[in-house]
Amino acid sequence: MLKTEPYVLNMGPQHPSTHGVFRMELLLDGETVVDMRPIMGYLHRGIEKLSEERSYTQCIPFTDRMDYLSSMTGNLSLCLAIEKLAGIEVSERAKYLRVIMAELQRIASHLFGVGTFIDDCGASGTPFLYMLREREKLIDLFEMASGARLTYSYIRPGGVMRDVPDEFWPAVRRFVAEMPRYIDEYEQLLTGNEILRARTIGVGILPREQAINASASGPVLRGSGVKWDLRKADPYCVYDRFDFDIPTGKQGDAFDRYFVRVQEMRQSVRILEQAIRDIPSGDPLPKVALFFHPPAGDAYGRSETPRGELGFYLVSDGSIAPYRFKIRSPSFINITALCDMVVGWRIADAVAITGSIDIVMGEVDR
Amino acid sequence: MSVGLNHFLVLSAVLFSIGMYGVLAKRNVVVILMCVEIMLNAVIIALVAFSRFVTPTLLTGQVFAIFVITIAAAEAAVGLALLISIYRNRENVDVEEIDLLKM
Amino acid sequence: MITDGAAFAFWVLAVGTCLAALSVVLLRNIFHAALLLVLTFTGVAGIYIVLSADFLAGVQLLIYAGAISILIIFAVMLTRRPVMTGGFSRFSISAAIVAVTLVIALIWVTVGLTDWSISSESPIQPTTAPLANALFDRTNGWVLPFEVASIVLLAAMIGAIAIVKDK
Amino acid sequence: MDWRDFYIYHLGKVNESVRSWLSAHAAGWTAYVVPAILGAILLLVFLLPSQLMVVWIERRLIARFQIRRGPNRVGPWGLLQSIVDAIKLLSKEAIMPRYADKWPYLAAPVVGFIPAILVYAVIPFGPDLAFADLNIGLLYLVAIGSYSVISVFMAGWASSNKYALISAMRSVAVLVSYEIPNVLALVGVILLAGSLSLTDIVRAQSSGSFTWFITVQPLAFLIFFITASAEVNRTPVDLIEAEQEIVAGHHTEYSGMKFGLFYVAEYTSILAACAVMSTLFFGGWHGIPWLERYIPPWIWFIAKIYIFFAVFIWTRATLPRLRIDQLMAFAWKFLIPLSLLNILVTAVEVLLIDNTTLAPAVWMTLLAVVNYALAALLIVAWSRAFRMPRRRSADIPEVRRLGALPAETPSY
Repeated sequence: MLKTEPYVLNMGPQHPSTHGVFRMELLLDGETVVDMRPIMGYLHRGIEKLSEERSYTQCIPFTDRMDYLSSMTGNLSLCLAIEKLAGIEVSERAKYLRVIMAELQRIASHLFGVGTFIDDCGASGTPFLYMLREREKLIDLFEMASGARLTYSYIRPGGVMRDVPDEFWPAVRRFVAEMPRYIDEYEQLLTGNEILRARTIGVGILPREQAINASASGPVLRGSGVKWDLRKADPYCVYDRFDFDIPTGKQGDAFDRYFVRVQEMRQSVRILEQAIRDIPSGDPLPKVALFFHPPAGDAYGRSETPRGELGFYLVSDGSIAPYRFKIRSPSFINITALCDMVVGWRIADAVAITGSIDIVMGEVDR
Repeated sequence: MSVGLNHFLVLSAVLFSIGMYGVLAKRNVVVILMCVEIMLNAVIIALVAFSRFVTPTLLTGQVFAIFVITIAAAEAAVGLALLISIYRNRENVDVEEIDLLKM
Repeated sequence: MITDGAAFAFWVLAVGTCLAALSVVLLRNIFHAALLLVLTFTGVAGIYIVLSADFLAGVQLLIYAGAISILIIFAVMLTRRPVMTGGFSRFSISAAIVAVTLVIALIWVTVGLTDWSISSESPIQPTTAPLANALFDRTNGWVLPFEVASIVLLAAMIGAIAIVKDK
Repeated sequence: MDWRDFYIYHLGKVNESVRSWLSAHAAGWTAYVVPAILGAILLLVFLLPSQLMVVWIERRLIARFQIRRGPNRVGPWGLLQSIVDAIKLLSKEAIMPRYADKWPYLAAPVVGFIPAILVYAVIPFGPDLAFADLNIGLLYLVAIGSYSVISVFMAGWASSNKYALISAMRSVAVLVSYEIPNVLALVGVILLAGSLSLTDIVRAQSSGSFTWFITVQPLAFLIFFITASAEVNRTPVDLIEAEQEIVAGHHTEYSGMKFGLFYVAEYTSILAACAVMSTLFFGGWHGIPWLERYIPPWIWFIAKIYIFFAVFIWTRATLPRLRIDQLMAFAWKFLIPLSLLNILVTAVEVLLIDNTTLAPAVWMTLLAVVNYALAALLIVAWSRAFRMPRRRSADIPEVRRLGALPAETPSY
């Protein structure tokens, strides 16, 4: 090629396609990415340290503000860790409600993730807004349950905040019945689209070994062909009672990651159908006091969020607040693999690949 | 005041000389190529002017002009390809620096 | 001869074109020079229209302003800023003398010495079809040169690719 | 002056009438100047409201595609939204980057705007309703269109912004590549009509043996549609101002009315592209035969422009964007060979037309069937052979060799 001199392009923190305040420092040769450095921290709020000053229950709103696109699963992860640490029992109905909320949240988050990804591939917002249409229904459901539309704090140590109201059930049944048709609609619009396939198939390959070595999780890992899902590998709540598959990709390109997300939505609908059918009656409210003193020790609780394994490592010294509050956030770990995926591709691909990882900066920076 | 053949010939001569001066005096190969194009344009003006004033019904001058434009396009393509090739090897497009044959 | 409106157009275009061409030569910033080159080409196209060569004016705009100047701008882009200056060589003074001598000589020979036999016939106005006939006439057309020109273009294209291509 | 010349059906006769009246009753030069000014005013009467309407239509239509409402606050159905936006743009601060190359930076919007308007000079809105019926109309159109590259390049280079520079590089590469199939697609129409004048081309589409050229030039139309959308920056080929990649491309650094000029120029050239498409392939000012008596030709023509504009909006709302190398490969490996084949086929057909004894209707039907079948066959066959580039642009080790970012980040 021509003898050219690579130049540095700062993409972000203000850029139309970096999700939130993410900054990519790109070394470009013409339009080809030679080197790339992700620069994070523009949204750092010190959640880990803040949590060490608060009681366990008071930490839950922080998880809402980490992955603000899937607050429910954030709450769930932390509650699982706290329950493990303090040995709190959860009622059956609460477990089912948690599963229902987590799967609804997974659909909502994947809708948003896929939508923004298609946007990053250059579509002018139409698929994105189609997906927001369904996400809106989900947010209505969450509002019925928790009263909030984005930051739910619904799942509490030992149960859930309150039982869902009666009007929740017909609404969620209707949603579950309709959703497969909508997913078909998205696939009609996107999966067979030749331009989208040209833009994504083979682009940003994260090989299987590299994905494992980068400790990636969630659709990024499964897109690379690794059949690893905490709901199967380390079942929490009542996931072992449901019949569902783990979709995986073939080669780990951007298209596989997109496709895995779409298939996961279908599987979530399957889980929801079973959970709504099987949910027992009972009292889902927590049986523990608002402030409690777990025994000294440590615990690691984790769950499969839409972005991967969100884990909380809690160390207790027996006091009311955690001594150490460590977050393993999937967006942050997945994004460390970004450089290897992006090098050698064009600027446009760098944007699409970043979109296919589906990061939420609130979780990356915490 | 009416405009005749002489006006166009003077214009052609002036443009040609400007281009010529550029070719002789500039150091950057890109600028020299630009000046060559100006010279070619001057020549075409003369051709078309002759065609217009001496043989208005034959169009031979315009046919020639088309050929000149064709050659100019070819010249620009090859010239710039050469320039890029030189730039790739020498990182320089200064005629006083790339007089390799003298060495 | 040529109507007054066209004479006015000629003077405007001629002065503008010469100034633009002069700036191409004199400016040190070759990006500006390339832009003024486009202006020069456009002015020359206007001159063709004054000379009632409308097809040629279109071709001039398309080939020179649309293609060649773009190629030159491309070259400006590919040769980066450090070498982008359009300085003068050490021959600049002698070149100026040569150029001035040339313009005087050319004008003297063409305008002063030669007596052109100016035809009083009016020019062919829509030139497109007559030009095609002149080019492709079976008896005294220019079919062979035309084909040769196309081969030259092809050769230039292949040559340019071959020169620039990665080895 | 005959009052019937001012009948709204034939707007073009107004000009002719004024011209003949002036040349008879006033000084000689007025016959040139006054009709020209009148024509310019007519053109602006179409263009300026169209600008505002088109922006509104696009926003409303895109909103429909995206299950939104679109602008609906200012005026009835939000009709005045564009005017309010224009006022906002006018009142914005004009910012210039400190290291901008001053005069190219300031000149670029104007350089982009002038050719966009100039294109309309040759477009026939009705039988006598072209500002200038040049006999090299199509050549003029293509030649003027190529000036938009220069504007984009000036803006991109002069604003000393890396995104703008990338956009400038892209514009040169894309527009130069797409100009070729664009012009080649036109050649088929020129061969059939036997003229470069747009008025003649429209007339040829109603003369005995031809109907609208879309019936015999489907391939050329498709190619022209794609290349035209590349030249006027519409998704999926709007790489010059790809928002997700290079922010706003060449006009990233422009604000206020300087940006507004780019915006207006863009919509003007989109409308021009629509006008050219309806002129060349869809019969220009001709309408549905039994309605032509009641609806003036210029309304037909403007209606066609708006329909094509809606098609542009449709593609924009539906499709993702191609990558730059895919776009180039598409032009060079797909569009150019197909347009060359189209010229070949059309030339043979034109030769056959002169020597056929069949009735025109039969002959045209035959040609239409053959051309549609051939177009479908060619597109299918070629797309089988043609694969979008999906590989990395280079191997990682080779790319890595070019260097790495410095260890420390420069500054926050």
